[in-house]
Amino acid sequence: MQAVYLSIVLAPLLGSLVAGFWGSWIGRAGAHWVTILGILTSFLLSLWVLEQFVHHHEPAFNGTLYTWLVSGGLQLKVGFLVDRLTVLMMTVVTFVSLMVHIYTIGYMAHEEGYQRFFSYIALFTFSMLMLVMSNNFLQLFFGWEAVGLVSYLLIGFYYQRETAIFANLKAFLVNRVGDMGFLLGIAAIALYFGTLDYAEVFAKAPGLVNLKIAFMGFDTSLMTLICLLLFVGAMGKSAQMPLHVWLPDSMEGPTPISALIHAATMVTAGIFMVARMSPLFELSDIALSVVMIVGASTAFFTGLIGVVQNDIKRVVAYSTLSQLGYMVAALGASAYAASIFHLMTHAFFKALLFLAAGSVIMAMHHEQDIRHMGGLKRHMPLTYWTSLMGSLALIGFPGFSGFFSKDAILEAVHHAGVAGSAYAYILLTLGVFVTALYSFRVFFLVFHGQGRMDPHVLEHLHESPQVVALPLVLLAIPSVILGALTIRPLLFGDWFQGILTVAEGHPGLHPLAADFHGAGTLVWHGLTGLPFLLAMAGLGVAWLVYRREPSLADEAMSRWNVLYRLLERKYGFDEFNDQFFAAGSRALGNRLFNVGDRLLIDGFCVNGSARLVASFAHWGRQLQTGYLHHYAAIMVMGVLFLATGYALL
Amino acid sequence: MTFERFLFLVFAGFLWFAAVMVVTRRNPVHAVLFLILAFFNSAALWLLLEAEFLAMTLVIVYVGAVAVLFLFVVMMLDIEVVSLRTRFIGNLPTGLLVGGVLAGEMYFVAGPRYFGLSHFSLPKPHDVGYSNTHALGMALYTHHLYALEIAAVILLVAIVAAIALTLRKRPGTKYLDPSQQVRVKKGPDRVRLVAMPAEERLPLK
Amino acid sequence: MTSLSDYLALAALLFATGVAGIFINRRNLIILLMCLELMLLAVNINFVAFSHFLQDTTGQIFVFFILTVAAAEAAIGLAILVVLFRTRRTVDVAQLNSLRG
Amino acid sequence: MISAHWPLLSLIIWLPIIGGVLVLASGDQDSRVTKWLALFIALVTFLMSLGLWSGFQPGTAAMQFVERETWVPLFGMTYTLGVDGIALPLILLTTFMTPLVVVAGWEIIRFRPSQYLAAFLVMEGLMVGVFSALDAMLFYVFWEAMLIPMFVIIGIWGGANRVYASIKFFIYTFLGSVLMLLALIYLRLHSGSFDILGYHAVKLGLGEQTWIFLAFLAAFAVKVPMWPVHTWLPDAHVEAPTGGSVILAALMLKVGGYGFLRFSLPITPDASLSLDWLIIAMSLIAIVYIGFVALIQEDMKKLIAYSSIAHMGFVTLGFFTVFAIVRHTGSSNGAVLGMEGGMVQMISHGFISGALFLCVGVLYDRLHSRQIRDYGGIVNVMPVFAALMVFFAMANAGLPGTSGFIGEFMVILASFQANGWYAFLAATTLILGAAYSLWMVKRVIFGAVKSPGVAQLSDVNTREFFVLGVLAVMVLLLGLWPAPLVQMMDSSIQHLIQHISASKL
Amino acid sequence: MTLPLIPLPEILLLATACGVLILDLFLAADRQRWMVYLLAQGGLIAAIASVLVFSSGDPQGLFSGSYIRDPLSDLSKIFLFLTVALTLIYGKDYLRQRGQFTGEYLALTLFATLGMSVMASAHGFLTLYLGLELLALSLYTLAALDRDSPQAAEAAMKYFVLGSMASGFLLYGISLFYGITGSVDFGRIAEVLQQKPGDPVAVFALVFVVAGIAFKFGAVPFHVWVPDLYQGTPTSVALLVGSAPKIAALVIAMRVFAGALDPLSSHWQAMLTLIVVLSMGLGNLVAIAQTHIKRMLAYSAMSHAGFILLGLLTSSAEGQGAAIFYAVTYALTATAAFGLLMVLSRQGFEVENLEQLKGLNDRSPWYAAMMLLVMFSMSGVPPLVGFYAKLAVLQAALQANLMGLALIAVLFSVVGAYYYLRVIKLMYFDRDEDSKNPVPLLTVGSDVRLAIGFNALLLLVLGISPSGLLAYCQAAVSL
Repeated sequence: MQAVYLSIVLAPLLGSLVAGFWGSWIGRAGAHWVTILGILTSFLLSLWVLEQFVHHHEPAFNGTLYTWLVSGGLQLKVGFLVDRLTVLMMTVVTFVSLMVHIYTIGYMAHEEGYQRFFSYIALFTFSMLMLVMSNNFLQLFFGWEAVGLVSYLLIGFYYQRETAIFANLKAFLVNRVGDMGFLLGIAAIALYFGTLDYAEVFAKAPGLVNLKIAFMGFDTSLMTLICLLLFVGAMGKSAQMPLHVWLPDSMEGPTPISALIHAATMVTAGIFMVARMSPLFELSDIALSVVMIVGASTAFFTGLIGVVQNDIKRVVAYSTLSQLGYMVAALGASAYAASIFHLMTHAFFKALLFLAAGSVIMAMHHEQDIRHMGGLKRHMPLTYWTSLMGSLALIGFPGFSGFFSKDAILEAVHHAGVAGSAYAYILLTLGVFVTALYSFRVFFLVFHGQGRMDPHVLEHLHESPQVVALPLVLLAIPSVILGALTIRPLLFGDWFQGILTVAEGHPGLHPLAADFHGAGTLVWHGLTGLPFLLAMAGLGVAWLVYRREPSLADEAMSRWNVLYRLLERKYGFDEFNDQFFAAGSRALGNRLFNVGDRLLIDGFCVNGSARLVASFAHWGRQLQTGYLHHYAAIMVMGVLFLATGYALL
Repeated sequence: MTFERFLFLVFAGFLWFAAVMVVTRRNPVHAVLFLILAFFNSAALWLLLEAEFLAMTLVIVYVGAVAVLFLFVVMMLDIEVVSLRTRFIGNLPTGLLVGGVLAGEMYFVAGPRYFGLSHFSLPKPHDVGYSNTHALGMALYTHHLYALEIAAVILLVAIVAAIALTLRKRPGTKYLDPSQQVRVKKGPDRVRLVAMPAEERLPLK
Repeated sequence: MTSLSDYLALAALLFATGVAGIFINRRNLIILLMCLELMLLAVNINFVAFSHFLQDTTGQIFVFFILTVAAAEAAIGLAILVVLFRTRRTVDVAQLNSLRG
Repeated sequence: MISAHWPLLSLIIWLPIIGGVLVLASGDQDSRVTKWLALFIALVTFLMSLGLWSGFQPGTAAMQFVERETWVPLFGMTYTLGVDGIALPLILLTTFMTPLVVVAGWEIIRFRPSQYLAAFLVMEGLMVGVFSALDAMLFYVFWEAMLIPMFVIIGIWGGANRVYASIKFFIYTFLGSVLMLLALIYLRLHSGSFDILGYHAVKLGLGEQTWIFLAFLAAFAVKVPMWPVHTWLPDAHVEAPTGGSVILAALMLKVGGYGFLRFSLPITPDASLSLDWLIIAMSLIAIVYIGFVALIQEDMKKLIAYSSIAHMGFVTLGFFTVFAIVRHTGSSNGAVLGMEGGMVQMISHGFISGALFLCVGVLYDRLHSRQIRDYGGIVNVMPVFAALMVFFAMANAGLPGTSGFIGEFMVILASFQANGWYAFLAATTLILGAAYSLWMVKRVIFGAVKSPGVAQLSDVNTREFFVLGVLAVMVLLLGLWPAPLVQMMDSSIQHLIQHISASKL
Repeated sequence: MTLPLIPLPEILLLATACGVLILDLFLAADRQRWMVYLLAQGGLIAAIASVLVFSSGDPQGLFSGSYIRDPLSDLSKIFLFLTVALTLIYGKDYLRQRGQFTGEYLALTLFATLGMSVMASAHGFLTLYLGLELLALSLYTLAALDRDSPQAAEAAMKYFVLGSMASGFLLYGISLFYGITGSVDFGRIAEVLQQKPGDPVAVFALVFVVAGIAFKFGAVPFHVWVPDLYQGTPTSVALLVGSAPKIAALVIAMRVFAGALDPLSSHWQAMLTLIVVLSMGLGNLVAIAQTHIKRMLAYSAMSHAGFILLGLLTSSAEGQGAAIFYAVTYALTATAAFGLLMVLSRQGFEVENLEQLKGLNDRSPWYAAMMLLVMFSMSGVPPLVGFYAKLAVLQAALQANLMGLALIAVLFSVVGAYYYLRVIKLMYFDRDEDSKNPVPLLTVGSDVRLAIGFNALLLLVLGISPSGLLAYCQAAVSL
């Protein structure tokens, strides 16, 4: 099996290297063929592995490729851990990636840097696979940073755009804040566990549960510390408040990567990581509580921002933030499976939404402002229908895949016992309304009503080409049906048996399991549930305000001006970061440089001592007056001094 | 107070007086003359110390040669005394202070505290037949032969130096060289009379 | 009785006078050279006095050589003085400061 | 096959020095001959150093390839050379970088190429000498002699303010080293000879150790350079020619770190123990403070220079957390991790900072400016170069998979074992390092073409691509598989830690 | 061997000097001067040879003990003569250009050498004084020999007055020592003083002796003559004053302090400590402010004198060996420095201001490289010999527990490095923009170039392998 796993990982890398280094030689077609071939290989092999796991009960693979480093008793290795969680992720990643590859052929058809783009996304796939297939923290961190790198490169793909290269820097730096916590978490693990291997760490974890340590002046439990530090990393990568600010800006990248990286896969790495670390997180209620509160807050508040955004991609981006918040909240509720489940469904429908948005953007000649769109239903039926399916999945319309996962999350949070679960439940539930509101706001503004675009664009409106349409269709299918198909094994079956741990005291998904009687029943129940009502309300409000009475929007805007402004400014996170962190760092740097280095060290100490020496020198020079009698006086004084000081006293 | 003591005080007093005058005179000629006085007094003191040979040498060499050399140079250089009459008083206090301190310290050490009679009793006077010159000569040409040789070299250096520094052949100076006069031969060396017109005739315009 | 210390004290006074003369005197280099002679004279008195009181001729021998050297020194000093006067037309100590710093 | 009986170390030291003199003598009439000669010498030296590697026994901490000749018996000075796992990587780094520097200056240096190349070759020999000397005075002679070529390199081929920089560089380092000289002499008087290994064994009181430690600190801290004696470095770098910067950053700073391992720690373990807070504080300040300072630099070289200081802060942090780790965890495992981390950081920094300076050099050769504001949108006209520079900037920011990550990672892991604060402050480099590296990349590489000057730039030529490419491969190779490097030094580091754990009192 | 031939070096020198004087009388024109020049050089070489021939380990006294030949005198004489020989080589073309390459110059140089030689072998205050004066008088004259130069005359006058004053001090001290010991012989003085430990008169007398000897070193505060003399006299004379006499002065200092006045060692150590600190401090500091290169070298000479005296004041065999090594190598270094200045001075044009060295590397890289070596050697950077000199002294100082002094010494040598570097900076880093068409360099013979190269490279060779000379110096003082 090792060879298979290795092939899964290396095939995209190979494609990436070929497209990257020999891109101009193999040409545009060559580049997309070679990378798609690589991804396809990965995908097919992943499917095969999945099949092995599903039907042949293939045991989990945990093996070492090579020893990276041995130092100070710490064995750092590169290796694979392939279990059912991994294989699920592998399949999702390679599938979405494959779709995006295909879609890109159409989307990027007229862009510069075609080969470069394919090389990047293939490299991304490689990195993501390394991340999910890792069997130790070090390699996890490798993949973690590598996907960050590719994300950086892809956000800044349009490097001539000032906003793009600002956004990629911002994304990288905000991620680095998370990474710092992550790295410290790894350091803590290395110190107290003496190893970075998952299996060994998990095995040792229960023994250390009561260990209290002092860290930076705080007395804390080791597990809480480790989990919180690791979660800081997850907050960065999965864009949880307050480290979420990079994700909306990352929409500066081409739409396919927004779908792949900033919606479906990379941003879920944090979710994956926490789920993978469930044996650790389960040992700290405080950590779980924090996770849940952060997730719920993100889910609700970022969703609200989405309501006032006008850029089609940004709306989807805020929706991604919000959905990531759902997943994180589920983690906090120990509903790891629900979280992963939502991760999976979300990957499909969010990728679908992004790709559909991309399709719209292509048709609109790279216009992204929804206020300039409208009535696209006529011109782009396929996009319209797939978008509708994606939106319904997103708002959790019963029957669509999103419904199952979101419902499970809400229920799990509802039953969760850790502190803050009530708060989380309220926010998440309200979030359902918000989700529906912004989703259908965009939907109506884009596809319905009068076209608000300029006539020139209107003339050329047409449905996207087939390479673009194909992925939309292929993604729409799982968006609709996958939830119903997989809910039983994933949530209530034994798929994650032994992988996702839930501690004794934590309800997790157990209360739901008791009520679970199949997907159909669930849908039926869903239709009467509060979330559905809220979703419908949201949909209705959207219809009312944006379809029926557009004037209401302006009225609401003026009535709740304060709120609107707050949302418009995204709660001021960006301003705060700019003013405090960015400008503050520069000011601090300037101060340290000018006052510390230049004035004190160089000016005062270095040049000051030089000046002191020089002034002594000039003073000493004055002694040599040129007058013989002064010279004689100096000599006599010398004798007198010696005589007085040494001979007589 | 013995007569010897009296003589000491007289000579010492004059010696110091002369020294002070040397230092303070504005006119260098006066200063040289006081220097000669100082040498004489010093020679007299040395006689009291039974250093007859040196006393004589001092008079002959110093008064006879060195002081005269000074005088000669003073005269030769013809320095304007008046122009040098400035900036004296201002330096006097410093000079007196430093000189006084120096003298005081030297007296403190070289005075009666360590070199009084209790430490160095008066030596017995020499016999009548004792010749200071003989004694010095014996020492000089035996033990101190090497020093004598070096002293000779020093004098040679002084000669060379004085000549090298002061002997100048001014390019404009005209002087006769008898050896060349003698060597003049018939022919080109001799004066020839050349006939030439007394006045050159200027062309008239 | 004239003790050794009397002679030594006289020499000290003379020496100090000579030394003080060197830097009191800012007018005339010739007098400066004479001050040097006074210093040497003082040293000579020391030697002669010691020689007498120690009953040892070495001191006198030393004086003999000092006299010789001092004579040579005076000759050279005066020669330098002449050179100096020729090039600068002055023997004023206070004007002898073109080299300084 | 190189025989084991050859005086290999001597050859590696003296071949470049004598070769340098030959290059100097070859003059500037035909600079092609000069250059090829210099390159040939540098390559041969590198090949010989590979022989050193192949013959090296990694399993032992003992000195290998030892050569011992009498030199100045009166002073107890001997010509003793030898390498262990600490010195060998640094020697290899030196011999590896020098040919690259020679190639990098190939067409750039038109002014007196023979003197330029000779200075570098001599420098190489002297540096290998520093790393392999086992006699303190021999070490000192090499150490000080290094100043001469470097001084000349900065002073002759440097920029506008080169004189100030070169003199500052010289005086700073000279001041540090003369204090060390006193310490070395003092030790000789106690141990009877200048043998460094003898120094390690000599017993010293705490007071003596403290003074000696401080004297060593003065020398090594300046070279590393540690805050607050770092300000010569940015000046020197800004003014030095590209090759000079590369040698300075990639190699010369390392002698400071090496000095700590060879002298400070083993000779004065108790003083190191009692003063480790000082070094740690200085290191952490270097990491954080300098990180902020680097952020606002307008001059690319200055920025990289400051980043060098911050990165070297990890080296000293790794070396001196050992005591705190042992105290805190009761085991020397973490100490080994930290110290090896410091070593790895030195090697990695050699590649990365060298590469970054070469990158700046590539730009400088074209536009004759190092100011960030004069650039922008380089990627539009120099895509290959841009890719390389982004790669090195990422490595500088400590991206996993590049060599820049390993050292920082190991040191952070180790310092966590000493104190959470250490690790926290050290880990800020993840943010700061990325901030200054990538902000520079943003302003220089990305964006629209900023000026007509930039628009005319041509991409790297084969020579430049080769040099940068080789370094990129090394950075990547080391990043992906550092185990051989660590294994090379492991025994020596273990031995060192064992040695310093024992009190000398 | 027969005893009377022991002072053969002195005899040869004197004979040569007289021969030069006589031969010079019969020379018709300046272009025949090479004959006396060769004679002088021959005399020096013969003197070196004679030293080597008669050298042996045991000390030998002569002339009632006023003359001594021991390894120290042999060593110092060899280097004295060697330095003077180099001086003559360097000065030849320089002086000839200025019309000062006369027989008197050669004769007086030889007399000065004789004086130093006498000092080196002096074993009593009388011989010491005479040797000192022979040297001093010759140097006064040489300094003034450029009779048309007002500066030279001024410098010579200052040198003369201050020098005479210093010998007055020295003599006063000697007279007191004579008074309390009844002898002027070093050995006898030491014996008597041993009986009177801490005699206040002796200590007082010591002050004057220290002043007189420190003057010869040009150590602060008896340094005042040095800068003016270096600046005012022709470079050839400055070279003669600045190099060899340091060795001679050290030898007499060793014989007086470590020999005759050894019972007073704690006292002269204390005094020398002050002098050492002042010399290093003032010399190094004030040198920084100089723009005139010879003045700068003068101040640097003070700082080196400080180092030499530091070696001496350790009053250990190591320290004395270090001091003599320092003095010898410094003499060689200074010779090279001044030699280069002479070679670099152009026709009718002295290298005076530091600025004139600008861009030397462009004009003549070879000389620039030689100057570089000299400057780095002076600043004590390995692998040049100046480093070992400092190392030896510092080592001795630490051995004698003089940590504070050693610290001061190294700190001031860092300060000192600055002005040496400035010279290198001017030569290498600066371009000579002013002179578009520079005056051609002085045309010097290949012998001069060869000698300069030999001299400067010797600094490097001794720097790489100082062992032999060090051992020689150490052996010379260990007896």
